[in-house]
Amino acid sequence: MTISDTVDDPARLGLDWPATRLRVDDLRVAFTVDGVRRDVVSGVSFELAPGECVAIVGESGSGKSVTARSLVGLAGRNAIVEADALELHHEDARAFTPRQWRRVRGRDVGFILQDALVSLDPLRPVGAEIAEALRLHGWGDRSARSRRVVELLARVGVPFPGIRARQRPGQLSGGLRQRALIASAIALDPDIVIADEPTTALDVTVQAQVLAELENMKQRGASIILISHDLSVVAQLADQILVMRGGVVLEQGTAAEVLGAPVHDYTRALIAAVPSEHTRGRALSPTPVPPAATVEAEHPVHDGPVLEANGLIKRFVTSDGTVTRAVDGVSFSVGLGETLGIVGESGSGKSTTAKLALGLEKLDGGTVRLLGQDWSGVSERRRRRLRPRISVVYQDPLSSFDPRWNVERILLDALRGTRLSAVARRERVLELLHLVGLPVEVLGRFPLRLSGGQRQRVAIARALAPRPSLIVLDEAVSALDVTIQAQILDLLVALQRSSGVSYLFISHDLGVISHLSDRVLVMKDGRVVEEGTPDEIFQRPRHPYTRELIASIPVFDPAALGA
Amino acid sequence: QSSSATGQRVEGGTIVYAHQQEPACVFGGWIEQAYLSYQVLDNLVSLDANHKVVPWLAESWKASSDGLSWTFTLKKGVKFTDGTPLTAAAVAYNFDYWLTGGNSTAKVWLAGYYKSATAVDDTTLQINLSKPYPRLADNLTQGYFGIQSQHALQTRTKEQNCEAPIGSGAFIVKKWNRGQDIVLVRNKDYTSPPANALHTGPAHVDEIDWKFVADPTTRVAALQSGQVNAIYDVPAVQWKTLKSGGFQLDRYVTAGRPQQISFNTQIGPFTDERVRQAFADSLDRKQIVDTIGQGVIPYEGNGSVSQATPGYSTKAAGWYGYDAAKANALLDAAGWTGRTSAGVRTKNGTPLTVVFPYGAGSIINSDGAAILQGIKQQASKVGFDVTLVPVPQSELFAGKYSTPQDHDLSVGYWTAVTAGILYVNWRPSTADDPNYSNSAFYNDPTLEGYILDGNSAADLATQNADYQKAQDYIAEHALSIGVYDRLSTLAVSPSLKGVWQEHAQGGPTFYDAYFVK
Amino acid sequence: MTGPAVEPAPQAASALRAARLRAVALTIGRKVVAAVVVLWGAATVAFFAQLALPGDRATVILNIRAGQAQQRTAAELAPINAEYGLQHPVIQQYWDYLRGLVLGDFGTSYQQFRPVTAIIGEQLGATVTLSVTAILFAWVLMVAWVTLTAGRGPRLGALGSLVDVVAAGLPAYWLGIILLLVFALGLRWFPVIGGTGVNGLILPALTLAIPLAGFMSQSTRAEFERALEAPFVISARMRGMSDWGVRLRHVLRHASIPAVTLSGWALGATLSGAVIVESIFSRPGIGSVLVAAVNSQDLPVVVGIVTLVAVFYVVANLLVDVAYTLIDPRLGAS
Amino acid sequence: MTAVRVPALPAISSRLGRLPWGLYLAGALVVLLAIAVIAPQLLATHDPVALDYPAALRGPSWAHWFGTDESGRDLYSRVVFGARESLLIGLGATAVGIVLALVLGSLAALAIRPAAVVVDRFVEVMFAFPALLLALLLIAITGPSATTEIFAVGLGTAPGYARMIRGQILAAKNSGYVEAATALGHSRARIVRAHILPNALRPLVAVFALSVGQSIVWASSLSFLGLGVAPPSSEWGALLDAGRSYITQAGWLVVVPGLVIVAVALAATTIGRHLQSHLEKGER
Ligand SMILES: Nc1ncnc2c1ncn2[C@@H]1O[C@H](COP(=O)(O)OP(=O)(O)OP(=O)(O)O)[C@@H](O)[C@H]1O
Ligand SMILES: Nc1ncnc2c1ncn2[C@@H]1O[C@H](COP(=O)(O)OP(=O)(O)OP(=O)(O)O)[C@@H](O)[C@H]1O
Ligand SMILES: [Mg+2]
Ligand SMILES: [Mg+2]
Repeated sequence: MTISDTVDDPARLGLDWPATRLRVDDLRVAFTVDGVRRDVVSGVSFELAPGECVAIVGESGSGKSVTARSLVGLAGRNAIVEADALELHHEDARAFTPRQWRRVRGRDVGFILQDALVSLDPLRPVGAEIAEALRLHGWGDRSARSRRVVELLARVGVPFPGIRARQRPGQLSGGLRQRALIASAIALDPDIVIADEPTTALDVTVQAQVLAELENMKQRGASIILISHDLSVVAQLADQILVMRGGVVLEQGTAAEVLGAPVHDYTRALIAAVPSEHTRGRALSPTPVPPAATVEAEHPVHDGPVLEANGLIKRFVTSDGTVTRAVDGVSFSVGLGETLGIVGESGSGKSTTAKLALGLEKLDGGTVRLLGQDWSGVSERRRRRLRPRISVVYQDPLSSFDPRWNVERILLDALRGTRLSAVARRERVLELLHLVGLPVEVLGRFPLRLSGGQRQRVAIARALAPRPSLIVLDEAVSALDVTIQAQILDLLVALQRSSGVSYLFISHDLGVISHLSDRVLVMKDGRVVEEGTPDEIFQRPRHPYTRELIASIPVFDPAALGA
Repeated sequence: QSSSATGQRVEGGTIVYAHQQEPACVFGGWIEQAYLSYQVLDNLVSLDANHKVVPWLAESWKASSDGLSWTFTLKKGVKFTDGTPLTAAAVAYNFDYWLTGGNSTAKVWLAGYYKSATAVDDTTLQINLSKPYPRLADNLTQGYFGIQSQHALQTRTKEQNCEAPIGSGAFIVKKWNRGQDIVLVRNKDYTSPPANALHTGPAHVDEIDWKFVADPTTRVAALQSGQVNAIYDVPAVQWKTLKSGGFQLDRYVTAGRPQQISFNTQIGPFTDERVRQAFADSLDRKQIVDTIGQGVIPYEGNGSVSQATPGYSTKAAGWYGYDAAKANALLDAAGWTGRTSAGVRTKNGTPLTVVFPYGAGSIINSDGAAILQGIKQQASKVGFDVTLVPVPQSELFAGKYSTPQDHDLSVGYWTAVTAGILYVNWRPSTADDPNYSNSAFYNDPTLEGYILDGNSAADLATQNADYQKAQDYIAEHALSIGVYDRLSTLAVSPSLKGVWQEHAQGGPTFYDAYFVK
Repeated sequence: MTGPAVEPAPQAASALRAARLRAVALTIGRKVVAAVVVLWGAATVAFFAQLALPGDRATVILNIRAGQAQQRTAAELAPINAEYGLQHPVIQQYWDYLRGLVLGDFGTSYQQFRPVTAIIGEQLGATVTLSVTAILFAWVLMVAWVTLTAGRGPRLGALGSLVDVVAAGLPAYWLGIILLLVFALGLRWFPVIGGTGVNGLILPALTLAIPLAGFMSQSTRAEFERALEAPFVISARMRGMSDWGVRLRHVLRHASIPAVTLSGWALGATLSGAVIVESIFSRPGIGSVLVAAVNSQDLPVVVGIVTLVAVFYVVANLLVDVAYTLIDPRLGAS
Repeated sequence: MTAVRVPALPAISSRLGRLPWGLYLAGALVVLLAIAVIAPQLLATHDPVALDYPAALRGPSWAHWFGTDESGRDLYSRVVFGARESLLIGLGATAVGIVLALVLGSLAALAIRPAAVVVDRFVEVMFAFPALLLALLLIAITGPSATTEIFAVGLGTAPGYARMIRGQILAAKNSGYVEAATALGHSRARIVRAHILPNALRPLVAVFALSVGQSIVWASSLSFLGLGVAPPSSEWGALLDAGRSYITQAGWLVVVPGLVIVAVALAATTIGRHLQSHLEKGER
């Protein structure tokens, strides 16, 4: 088999190629950890044709990455990979020597790793990383390689590629980094490209660009294996979809079949769980939310908005003396029982705004009033009295728990401010657990031993403990699998209904925001560029940035696909 | 190099010599300095193997009949290495220089007797004394009395005179690499060797590389590997090995005060003579010294002068042997009848604990420390609780453990050529004229009388008799007891001949040394 | 293909560079000021430490010169007091001392009658050579050992880290004696008395280097193993890079960062380790001068050396900080 | 100021933790040491100070497991009896070092600004003196003794630990759980007490174990330089120093105490490492 090095080889268009580039039959992967064998993947079979995209979707830990890495012989040192067939260009890859694998990697198969932001060596210029792929396979001489690097960067849509090639990942934005990584994966025009979660952790606008680039490669005849937990991403590109869970393929078929007429319950749940403006007011998860007990928030007599922020300004001085205006004149108010969503790209000042609202960061300008009382202008000692009225839930609950404390202690600690007796506190803890749908057994467990969804539930329980009027949720569901996210979102909705608590809900995910919010704030570069109801924002965006944002949302309307 | 050398002399060459301690200056009051300055400076007189004073820079000398003035006649034509001539006036200047702070040890020997030095003519020097001092010439053989160029002393900086004093000696200081070595080069114009030297004219070798190697094992290994030609202070354990390896081994028992234990006779349990005697009786000093010293370090029973000292009293040396029963009886009689659970004797509830500081690493080397541990152990058998306190040199110099209040026992040596050391160590301490070297704090006119008689006795026999009386007195009253003699030892590789230990202090003499093929 | 989106324009590159330079200059400037403060503190500590020393200093000086431990009369002490200005109040002595330091005058040795700067200057070369050689050896040993054993499966890895721990725990003086015993006394590969020659440098340098290498490998190994699992390393493998390529080209650089930081500390450690090693191998150097000076209370020398080592240490750490920013540009700005 | 750069707590490679036999060996040694400290006579075969001149400088044998020294004393028994002093110095020095470091480190991290800066600078100044030099300085002042040695080694190691503790506290101070506690309205004092200190100081258990081994090595270095405990004490460093003169004739006098020191340091490190990785992995 010969592979040409030139970009525009007509053979690349696929016509001269055999119908399958990759054939996998009953792939099984197991790991031995401390001498114990654990099966992680079994029964994965598919074929990959030129210009075709096979997508693997599934929740975290379902074995997507392991499957993908097994295809290039890098499942891990402790992995046992077996398959009835594993054919790369009709060669039996099961018998490959390490040397043969090295020849295949990068040349025949390009791999775009998960964790895009850390997949480039932070100490080297990105150009060197891309050139390395060429050098390893003996492509051209030094100067030819550097020309090629620039060419590749340009091809993946990196502006000013000559300059970018000399910069280190740390000097590039997430989108540029992701594209540089793609450039290094396709440097030798491999005809198979495996992209493992290529858009996770990217802003929606950047995600749109990356997907477009993948689409572009597909057009040129590359075969793509796309891995994602995000159905809306998959829906854009995939010809075939494998739905995985617990290491097995639950459902497999063309994109239209799987998305439009899902057979398996899990697939249906997965599809239903994707939040969007269309799902407002509807439960995302099939799991019933526990009956919300009548837990009223303790509202002091106050008619106005729960939280009012006026002209908030926050500046940071960096080590080289430059000043970042992280928040620059932001005003908003959150009414009783209302959900205010804040959306915006990374670095737009959302978290800083949340901290200002919480009184955890000193203001450089503006005022915050909580329940009509001065909140930002008073001493921390004075604030402490009001603190039970406002709570917070973070994206990463784990780091917000003291690692030495078990769930019971964490929750009891949150009740310290209240004047409850020990017995009452204990009852309240049980009640909180019930509220967030956790079994009593978790009380004795440490956060490290809880699943992501459970942790987030504990964090919500803690936030609810002092019966707050307002909960600030900063990316509270961003790290969760879509099905778990659905459960949490449902829980939040139910809690609000039963207790009337207000939410200040921060997310970069427009779908989540539009699903949950009563009103939406769009932030960019520390400013509010647009404010309105979800309908106004999503149907009739006025600001160009908002429009770009909306346009970037992957279209995922299961209804449109049939069913 | 093989030891079966033909013995044929080779002219020139560099002797690499490994010494133990590095002094701060070449000339000074410390024996380590004396060893060095002995190579560079000439004295007026030298001591020969039979302990007889022989000419060096002085051709002859004579004391007046009243003993109060000494006349030295100097060699003619001797030049210092800076080119200035050796004159009586220059020597006289040296005497005054020593007494006014130039050399504290020289001062200790002369102070009280010395009055003035005058040049009668260029080669005739007259020393005037306030009291007769018959052993003056003997004492002048020590390295502290090396004669330096007056011109150099007067015109050069302190630093220069410290680092490279100008004398008329066989070698000249070329370079001092601090922490490493001193390089001495041959004085090509040397004309003034002592009468007991083996040849005349300049030294045979070109240079001496006088290295400082503190660790004894390293010194021995360096000698064995041929990296050095001679080493100082051979550890007792290595003695036999080197001997069988064909190396020349020299041992010089330093005259003067041996390593002796002095009792604090002013405060504490040892004010009672019986307790002192009991301590002496409780020890089998000979066994300890012979074992640790591997037969190389000599046991010394005499508590005031070493066996190499003229006028040594064997009677005093044998005064105490090992007799535990007697020791117990003496302690019982002295009222130390109680016992603690650990077996320490008590009197009126006070345990018989005695504090014994020693200059670790300086005055007492590791062999010495092992010996002191043996003493502690043996004394404990009769109920003494000896607390050994190793004291670093810095604390000693700062005057720690120098008063009767802070210790019960002390140990130390003092090299000398005569039993006149008794005067240094036992002269009573008075308010006007304190004697900090009286480590027993024993101020007794009887003892002082014996010593003063000896110091001024005209003939040797009388003097020795007087000094022996003093030694016996010290032994009888158990003011101090001997332990072992301080040694100066040398090991020389077979390819180097003619190295000898000078007889005043036992330092190596390289003037006659030569290499053989 | 989507057009170039909202990326920063390239002119930002030069502006960024300038900003970065400014940031680095600012950081270094701040560090220099901090270093000066630290040095002043160190000098002060050293000065007041000598005040706490036991005994009358003039007595000590006289006794050192005489080689005898005695008490001295006031008349004997007076000239010494005058010579060293000991009759002045402490604050004036302190002031004189500080002024001297700034002017490069560390005083005069009690014993040698020579300026302390001369004494130190003479010995410094040997010690610095030893320290630097030791650190170089340590690096070579560490890099070789870690690259060979890290991330090579449980058995080799366990052996690797066991050796690290053992090496790090070896007392330098003991190691030195054993090395001397085996290689100089036994096999006679090296001279017994080191001196300043190249041949005499190897054993002393190894004595300091082996524990240091063990110590550095511990953190390097952890970092190495972490880096081996890092996504960017996996992506290099995905490009077809071999294991050695990955180790040498990517991982080593990341793994060496903690060791670089340790090198500044290591300079201090080897300088003080020299105290021991120089005594074992009979090498000249400030270590042996220091021990001798501590033993004889030659305070100007003690204080001079201690202060000097502090200076070295502070300067070395300053350099390490700079090197650090060079190896890991991420730390420069931001 | 840049982040803490203290070598005192190099992150561990978890491998050692997976070596239970190593841990068992270390544990066994610790038990033996404990016996040697509490009741040395149970382990010793001879009186450690009894002189037996005829038996001087004998090599290891059935009668004298580790051989005898120049006075015929049984080296094995001397090593056993020396454990108490050696370990007390190691533990004492560690305790002194860590307590000092705790005070300095917490002040530097938690005190109000001017005070914290002063303490911080002070720690930097201390840190500029390599540990051994700091120890030498102290010994020069007070003269050698076991107590001095404890304080000298403690003082020498304190600045490093102080920096580490400061870093730990700062890290805890900036952690999510402290922010969460603040958001819950807990008082500063309570946050320091309930969150910052316990979390920041948790690794100290491991550091303590690691440091004991190091301190024993340090202390023995001082004894070796003749600036620590001196014979007849059978503190291990002193034993080693005393045996040095006999190295060519009686190598065991140097090799054995050295091996003992290394073994103890290794055991302490192994246990420290294990504790550390255990703590890093989290509870249960
Ligand atoms: N080297 C390894 N050793 C042991 N177990 C492993 C190893 N690598 C992965 N696993 C396990 O295999 C399972 C599947 O992991 P995989 O990374 O494929 O999940 P994933 O579907 O990609 O999840 P995510 O969406 O979180 O990336 C997980 O339970 C994981 O813990
Ligand atoms: N403590 C700080 N010091 C300096 N700059 C800061 C600090 N915190 C935030 N910033 C800067 O302020 C800006 C806004 O940050 P913020 O964390 O509020 O953004 P965000 O919208 O939450 O982003 P993301 O979606 O990535 O979480 C960023 O440029 C950030 O670098
Ligand atoms: Mg994955
Ligand atoms: Mg944020």
